[in-house]
Amino acid sequence: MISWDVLGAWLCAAMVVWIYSFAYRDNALYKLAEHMFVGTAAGYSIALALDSLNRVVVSPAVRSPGTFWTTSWHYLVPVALGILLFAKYSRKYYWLARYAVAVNIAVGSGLALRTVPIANIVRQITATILPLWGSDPVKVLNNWILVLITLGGLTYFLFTIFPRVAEGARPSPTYRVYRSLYYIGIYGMMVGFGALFANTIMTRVGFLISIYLIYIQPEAWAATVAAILAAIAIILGILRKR
Amino acid sequence: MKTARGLLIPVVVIALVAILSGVGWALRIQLYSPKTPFSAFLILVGLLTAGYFFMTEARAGKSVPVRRIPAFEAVEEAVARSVEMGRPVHMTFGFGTISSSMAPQFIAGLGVLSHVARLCGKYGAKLVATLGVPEAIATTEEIIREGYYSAGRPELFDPTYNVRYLTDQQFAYASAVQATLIRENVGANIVVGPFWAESLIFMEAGNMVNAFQIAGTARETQIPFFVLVADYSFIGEEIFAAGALASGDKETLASIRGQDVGKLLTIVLVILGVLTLLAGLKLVDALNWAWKVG
Amino acid sequence: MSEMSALSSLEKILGSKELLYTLLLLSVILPILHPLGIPVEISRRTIDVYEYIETNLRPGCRVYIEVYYEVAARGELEPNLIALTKHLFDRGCRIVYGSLSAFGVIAFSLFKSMAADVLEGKEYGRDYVYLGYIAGGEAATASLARSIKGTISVDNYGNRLEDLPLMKEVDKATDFDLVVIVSSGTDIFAYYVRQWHTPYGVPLLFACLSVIAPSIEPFVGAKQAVGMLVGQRSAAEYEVLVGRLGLGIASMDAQSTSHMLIVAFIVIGNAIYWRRRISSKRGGSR
Amino acid sequence: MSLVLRKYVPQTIVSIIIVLTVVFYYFYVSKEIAGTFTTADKALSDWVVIIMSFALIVGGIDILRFHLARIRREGMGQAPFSTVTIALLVLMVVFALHGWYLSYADPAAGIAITTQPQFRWLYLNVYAPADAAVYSILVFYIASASYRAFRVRNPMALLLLITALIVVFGNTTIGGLIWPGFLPLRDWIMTVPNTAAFRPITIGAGLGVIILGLRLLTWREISWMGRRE
Repeated sequence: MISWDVLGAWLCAAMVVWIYSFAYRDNALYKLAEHMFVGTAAGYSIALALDSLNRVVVSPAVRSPGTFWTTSWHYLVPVALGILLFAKYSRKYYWLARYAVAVNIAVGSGLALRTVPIANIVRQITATILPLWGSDPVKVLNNWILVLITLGGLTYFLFTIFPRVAEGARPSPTYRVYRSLYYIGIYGMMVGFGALFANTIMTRVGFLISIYLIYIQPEAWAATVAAILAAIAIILGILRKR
Repeated sequence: MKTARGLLIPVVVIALVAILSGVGWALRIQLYSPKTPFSAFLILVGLLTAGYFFMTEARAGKSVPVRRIPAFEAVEEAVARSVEMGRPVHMTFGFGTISSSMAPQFIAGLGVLSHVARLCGKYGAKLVATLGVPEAIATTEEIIREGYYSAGRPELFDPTYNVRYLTDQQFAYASAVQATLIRENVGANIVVGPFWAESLIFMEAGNMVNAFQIAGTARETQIPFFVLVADYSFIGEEIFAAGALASGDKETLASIRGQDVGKLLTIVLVILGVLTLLAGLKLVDALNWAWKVG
Repeated sequence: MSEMSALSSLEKILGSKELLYTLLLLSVILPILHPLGIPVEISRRTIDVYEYIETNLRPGCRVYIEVYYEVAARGELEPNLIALTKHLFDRGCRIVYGSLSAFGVIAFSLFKSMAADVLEGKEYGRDYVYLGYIAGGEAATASLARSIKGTISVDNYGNRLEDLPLMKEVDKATDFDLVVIVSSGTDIFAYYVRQWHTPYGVPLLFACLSVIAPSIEPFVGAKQAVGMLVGQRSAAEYEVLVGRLGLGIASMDAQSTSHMLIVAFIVIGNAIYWRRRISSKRGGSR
Repeated sequence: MSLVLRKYVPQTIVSIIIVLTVVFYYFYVSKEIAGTFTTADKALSDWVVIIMSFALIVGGIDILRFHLARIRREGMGQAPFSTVTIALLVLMVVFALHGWYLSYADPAAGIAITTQPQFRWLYLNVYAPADAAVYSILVFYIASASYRAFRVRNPMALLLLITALIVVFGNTTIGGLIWPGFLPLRDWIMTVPNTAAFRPITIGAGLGVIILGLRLLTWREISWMGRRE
């Protein structure tokens, strides 16, 4: 009667309700679900790690040793470096792990240095160079807003180079321009934040609907039982605190 | 004299690039990649040399004025308050790895951590740092140890309590962090680093225990949650400045000036581009120009 | 004075998260069970996608669909996938599904059980094929574009690809008339643009979560994709267009009620705040 | 000498790799060399994948140690829970290893590490629903956060509230019933001010990457090294 599939559906439903119960109050069942989650997640990452090791190194080396030893022998270097990571548990040889981390951070940083000047800087500049006049008033207004908010935001992020005004002195024109751009920047960014925040509500509600979909299954009774258990756990938790 | 020496390497590098490009162009050599805009390379070299120049200046003893960052100043208040209430301070910096483009934000988080750790040592607060990056466990331990030892409170340092590597899987990490916030009943919740959807989970869990919350990230989509929900927030790039300020290292702070040069350059290029459009010139084409011979 | 205490007790009730959370749960689930039937205005963007498929795909066309979303994103993306699949089958197309992620496999099996009516009468292997999880990220995308059979040898259910009639006809990117990417991550869209569209010129169609729409908008703007469907809103519109009303349209009602609930809380919260603020100013110090 | 091995050699490795990856991306010498470096690039990314895999395994051991320490320190209140974590962690790894073994011992069965039946059962019934649940718990949090966050305390908050309301009404079908103008207005906000607002942040994040690269190149960034000396 009770197969692994039914048990699985039960567990699946229970995990969701127990985790949701945290939104109301921390309780023992949430703690259980959380620890189960962390355990499987940690196991899952190790499995993913083994899987990529298998795919990149072990499988080519076993399945076609000829090509591996001629073209991909250098993969043994990162394997050796990876094993060095275990040196961090040693009091004396902890620094050996740095060799592996060094390769990692250098490749990451090097790869980022290639794409970032183009994607994050040149592309953004070219996208901001827009005509601020023309026959279409709506387009012109949009362009003004785009350029001003972008420049304003950049001004807001100036940390060490900016005009200052001496105590009691009249603010210079540069300072006035700086201040107004600064405020355009921060107000413009606030509009963006408000819009993004509100826009996210939609996706989050969508997620709740996805969860709801789990429960239109034959084993829906399992969810009910799990929910009742969670409610009991919450009430017990409150009673114990008092 | 010292400034002159600081200028030497930047000038040499720029001259080298200029001479190389000039000769290459004159001889019609395909010197640079035909796929990438040449301006990107120039901007990269320019910013690296500018940053290097400021760093040498700082080494020579020149200090840099920094704009007020309210959230940074609030960190001390947050730590002091939670000591008053007898509650621990919590800090987390995400699960973005150090081998990706999230590295700067992650390192900014570590910088803020060292500041928090020093303050915890000063006020005698218990610090709980949670993390989702296995490579950073040793670093985190070291930073917290340093914070407590430099303040003369080695007895507060207990690595299994202070440093908690939870897991690198996003939501398992998030679920464990929110539970930690509640169960430890933290008084201050400081969240700085690269964050994804888990940002709001941390903010709401912190709110459930009425913690004083300071948060910051440079990940565009998550900034709104921090700005709207936290008591104080670092908006975008402010975390880099805060990380540099917190590290207390003059040269690191000076390198932030290189970033400012980048922003000024962007402002100038945008204004120039818009103005030259008036004259019918297209700066965009110049910026997109790639080195192609023949 | 009694007004103030009434206000503060009201604030306390509203501020208690239990009430808000319970109401929120109800406001999402009830409209799905009993849709209100609020009319959906169909946006230009969705009509463009619909018309593209109507005009460019003839019976016998072959389409590749990337299924790349986790269970949590089902609510937004599965209705899109079902509506698109229905439209493509109605046009007489044949479909090869594949996933570049392990969770895509779960998503596909759930999709199959939810879209049983759409898949009814369609034969596995002849009308559609599911390749299953293909490991390797962007490198795998590039490899698939060159040759599917050179990348993997069996489908998700262990059948050899050579034995499937549909797979005899298709192997590389150019064999497909359209590629649909249904994804909850941003990188996947870039992979297909770089590895399928740029070198081979295959038309791409995107279906994404509404939160990530801004980040893939540039691809559509640059005409690297023929169009995009964004979240549940597009799914609802597309369901109306293909005439299979499903979860998409029901979710729009749930979206409306839950959003209105949140708006109501914001408005009442502000009203109480200002009422207290004004009366405390009048009454001097609090 | 020891300091050289402990500190300077790793830092030199960092500088050399960064310089090489950047230089061979922007410079172009000949077609052959460009081709070689494309292959080298691919190899280097694979190197990172391999090292990251080991880092994840080390991380797993750290989780094990952390929970063992908690059992020792916190006693019976925590012990059952930590035992669950440890047991599931070990089980997942054992199943994964079994799948790995089968993929070589019996390739015809088509079982690999992540498709081992018991492993998949745990993944599908514990990990996947928990992951989805934590992700979607955000719907509650975003509701209570909006209730608190959109309090009009100052003009800036008013601006925030107005944009948020426009987007909310534009997103939902009920907004269209109230006033059809919400949808175009929402689209305008999302394409014009929203794009502009996030552009400086994108540029700033990019500049942060460049300056971090500089600090790594000049050996000023040592936080990745773990223990200081």
